[in-house]
Amino acid sequence: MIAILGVGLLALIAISALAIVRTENVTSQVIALSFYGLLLALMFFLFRAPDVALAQITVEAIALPLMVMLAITRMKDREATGRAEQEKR
Amino acid sequence: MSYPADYPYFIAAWILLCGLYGIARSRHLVHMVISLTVVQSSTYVLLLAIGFRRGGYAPVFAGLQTGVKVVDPIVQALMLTDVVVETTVVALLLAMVVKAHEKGGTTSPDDLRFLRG
Amino acid sequence: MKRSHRLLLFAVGAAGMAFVYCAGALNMPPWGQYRGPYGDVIAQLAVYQRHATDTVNAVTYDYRGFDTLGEEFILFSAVTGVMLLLRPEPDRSEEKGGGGSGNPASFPDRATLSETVQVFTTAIFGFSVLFGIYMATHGQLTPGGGFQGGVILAAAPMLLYIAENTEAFQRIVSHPLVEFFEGVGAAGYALIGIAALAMGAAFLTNVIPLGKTGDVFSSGTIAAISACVGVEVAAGFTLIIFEYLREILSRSKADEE
Amino acid sequence: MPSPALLVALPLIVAAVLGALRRMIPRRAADLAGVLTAAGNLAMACWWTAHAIHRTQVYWFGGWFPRGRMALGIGFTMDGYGCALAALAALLTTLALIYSSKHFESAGGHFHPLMLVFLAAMSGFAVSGDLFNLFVFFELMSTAAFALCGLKTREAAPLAGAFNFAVTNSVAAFLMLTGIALLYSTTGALNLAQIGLALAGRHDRLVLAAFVFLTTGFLVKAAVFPFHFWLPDAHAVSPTPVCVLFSGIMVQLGLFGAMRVYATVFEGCFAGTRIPWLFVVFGAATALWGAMMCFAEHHLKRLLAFSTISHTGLMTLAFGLWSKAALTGLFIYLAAHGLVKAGLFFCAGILLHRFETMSEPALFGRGRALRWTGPLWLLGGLGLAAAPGFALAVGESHVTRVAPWTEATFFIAGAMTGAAVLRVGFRVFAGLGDPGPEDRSARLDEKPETTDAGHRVNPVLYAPAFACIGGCVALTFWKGLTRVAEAATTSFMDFNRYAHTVYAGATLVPQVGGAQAALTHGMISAGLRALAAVTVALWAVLHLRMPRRLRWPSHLEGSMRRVRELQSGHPGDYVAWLTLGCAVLGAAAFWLGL
Repeated sequence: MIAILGVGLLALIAISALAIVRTENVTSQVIALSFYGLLLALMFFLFRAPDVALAQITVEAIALPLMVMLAITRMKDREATGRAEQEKR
Repeated sequence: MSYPADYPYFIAAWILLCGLYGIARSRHLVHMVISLTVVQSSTYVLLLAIGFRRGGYAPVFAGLQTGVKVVDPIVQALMLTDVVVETTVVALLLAMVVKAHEKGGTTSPDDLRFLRG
Repeated sequence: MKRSHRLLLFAVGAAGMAFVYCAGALNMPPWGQYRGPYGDVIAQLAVYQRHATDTVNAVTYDYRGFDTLGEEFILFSAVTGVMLLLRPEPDRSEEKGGGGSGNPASFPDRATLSETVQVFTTAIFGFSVLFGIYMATHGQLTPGGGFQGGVILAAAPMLLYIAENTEAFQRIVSHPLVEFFEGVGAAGYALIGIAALAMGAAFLTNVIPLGKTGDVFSSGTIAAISACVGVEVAAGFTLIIFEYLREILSRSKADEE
Repeated sequence: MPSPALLVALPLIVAAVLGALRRMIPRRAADLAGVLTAAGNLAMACWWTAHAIHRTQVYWFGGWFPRGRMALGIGFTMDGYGCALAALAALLTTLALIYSSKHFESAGGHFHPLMLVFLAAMSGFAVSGDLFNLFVFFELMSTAAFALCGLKTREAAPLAGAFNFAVTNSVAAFLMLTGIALLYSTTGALNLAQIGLALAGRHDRLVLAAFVFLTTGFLVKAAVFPFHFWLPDAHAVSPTPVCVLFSGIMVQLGLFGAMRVYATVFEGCFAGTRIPWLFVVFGAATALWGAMMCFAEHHLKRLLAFSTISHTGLMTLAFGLWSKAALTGLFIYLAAHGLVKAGLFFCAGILLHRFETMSEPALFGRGRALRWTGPLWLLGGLGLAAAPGFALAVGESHVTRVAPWTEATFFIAGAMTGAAVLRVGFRVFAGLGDPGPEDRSARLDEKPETTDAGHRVNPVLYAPAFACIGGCVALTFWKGLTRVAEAATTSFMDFNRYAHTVYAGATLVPQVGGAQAALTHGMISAGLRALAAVTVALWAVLHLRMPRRLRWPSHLEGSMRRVRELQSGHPGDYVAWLTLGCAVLGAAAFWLGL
């Protein structure tokens, strides 16, 4: 059972790793990354590493996407302000 | 020993190369940072695969007899360190990206080459 | 270098790397048959020597606690680095001072969330704070520990932000004490190590009674270190989030005025 | 007896306290705390060096002594080589903090904590005896370095430089971790001595693969060709005190990591193969490449950065020879180079403070106003050329004594880098010849890093430069130098002694007589090299007064656009080069090893 699940999960992980790097749009990449983090956490549970799985869920499914999204928002925000200020002039 | 049975080792290599490929082809700095986390995640898979033992229990002895067969706790401790390292590096890199975008007005590594020659 | 050249270069390199790795991996012990000895010795010893049931945390916070000290300071220096990189620059604020900052287009008017959502998120906020504290203090017994608990604690204020309780969110995350606690958590870890040194033992030796296996206050320094790490991680991540959000927050505030 | 743990714990605690009380602590107090802590570290490291060259010791954290052969916890192995490097790191940090104490922008109080964390990481890295612990300190060093590199956030270039630095070095760290995992899979150990014993001379593809990944990781930090691209970018944009630490010790610590792992883990496996030759070849290529690029550069910090690459290449070459004399020479060379390079960077910092530019043509003739900086800079240039009277020449003569055929590489690298620095000296401080060609990277606009730039130069800025250059000269005339270096090398190279230290707690180091005899030959070649450096520099400066046929040095200086285009400033390129380098290293290792 664990062997079959493991094969499936690892195959899925391998595919999504490639999918992440091939995604050009950053926002969809973040979603893919979050999904990938969950897959990894699931694999950690399956392979008897609950501690790491918890750390992985908190980090790669919550903290990382949050940071990336905040960074993107901040950059977009600044671009928008920059444009607005230019228009004003 | 042989390819099909040891597939997790090779998955780790695949993920490593995927991440590096992502960095090499990247056109967006945030994309590059995310690719770097993919590179890092290959080490999780590799470490976990190394410490795994078929039929072993998780190394938590709350409700387990001492002396039962468990998987390796060491690699898991190493992975914990690894996870922290990953987040911190990403936080730092993203701060650089945000600031570089602020000052240079671009998120493309091709346009941010002030240091040529 | 042109992109195609770079990818070609990379392809050659990647092929070589894959070859080296695969050649090596074929000599590795077969998967699923970890053969020790480090992990097995530790798994046998940890419960007796350290009265900790979660051996992973016994390794993280005790046997290899010095690694974790380094790891905490990696976090510390990254947080310091983020604050340094994103520090507000005096001249910039002058530049835009009179120019009516903010752009309505970047901040679409959001419909106020229903009260149900607000009450609900507040409840979850309380729950996640409790859960984070629980996790940070029970690391020696069950999966979890200072790091995991700390991240959950740091994520809790975000719920307030999502629930549009920006005022409360800002009051929490921008408090100067957050920065203070970040340093204190990091220093606390090292000071626990120094305490042992002062008592004549090696750095980071356990000097607190071990207690009963399975109890919250068991396993000596593991619990104390885990708590320090929890404080540091919670404060550190809060600072990172705040630094990213600071500009957006200040601008939306200016918009309201 | 100071506990070895304090080498790491003391700066970390002070850093955390400074960080926690950032808003309350006045600038003066932060400066004082930083300098005192670094000086305290220096005292401890010197104490340990003095003892470790007689008797190496092990220190187990948490009191986890090994059970039989099984190392339970993490150990520091206090040996001469490592302790001396920790002392060098502490010395340079102390000087850098003194330099930055008065004028330097402190970035809202974040500068001091980061510098102290950086120092702690370097100290820990130098003496750690645990493979994973080495990785942790590698990362700690990197994280602090990334942040310090991006300190000047007013323009985009520093951020681009810091980003390139961070991406390449993070990839290096993960490759290193892959190597650690491969070793762990088969030995089940993380202590270096235990891994070495467990491998017991085993020589197969797994060991080779682990070697390749680990070495790649370390060599990226050591900026060996073709892993070096990040280094000039990081140096060009870093603030001066940070450059001092990068060039003076951090890069060399990367090489030291590779050496430590080779000496403990792989030496037994690869004894009798030609694998050390990899380091000779990579090192020689790096030395020559760095020297060539150094001469072509006109941005002062970038020029010095390329000379660091060149000199670290020479050290890598010496390491590859793997003999006691060569490693003794390497020890001396490393210390002397660290001092000279630090002194030169301090001088560059003074120029930046005074004139707010780092471009050679823009500085032309303006340095005449600075009475002391000029002579110091020229002395530093002679030092880089390993002229007689500088300890670099002593170190080098130890290496060439066992391998005379390396003389040519040392000669070219030393003469070219020395000539480049002297050329700048002649133009900037004496106004000789013409301003020299303009190039793109020299136009890189540097905003001043000091708070009152352009004003008079305070003694606080001079003192560290004097101390460094003077220290290097003093080192030459110190009688004990060779003896200390030989004792440190003896315990460093002997794995059995290392393992005995780890398991028995301490080992005495046999004291050997110094080998001073053959040094006269070295002094002759050193004199010739210094002469060559001065000649080439004058030639380049005065090339317009030469007959047309004899103007070739100016070609070296000006026209290498194609080659310099490789230094593209694109992190993707750098990672592609890194992969290729790893593959080449792997192919060569498999070819030589199997």
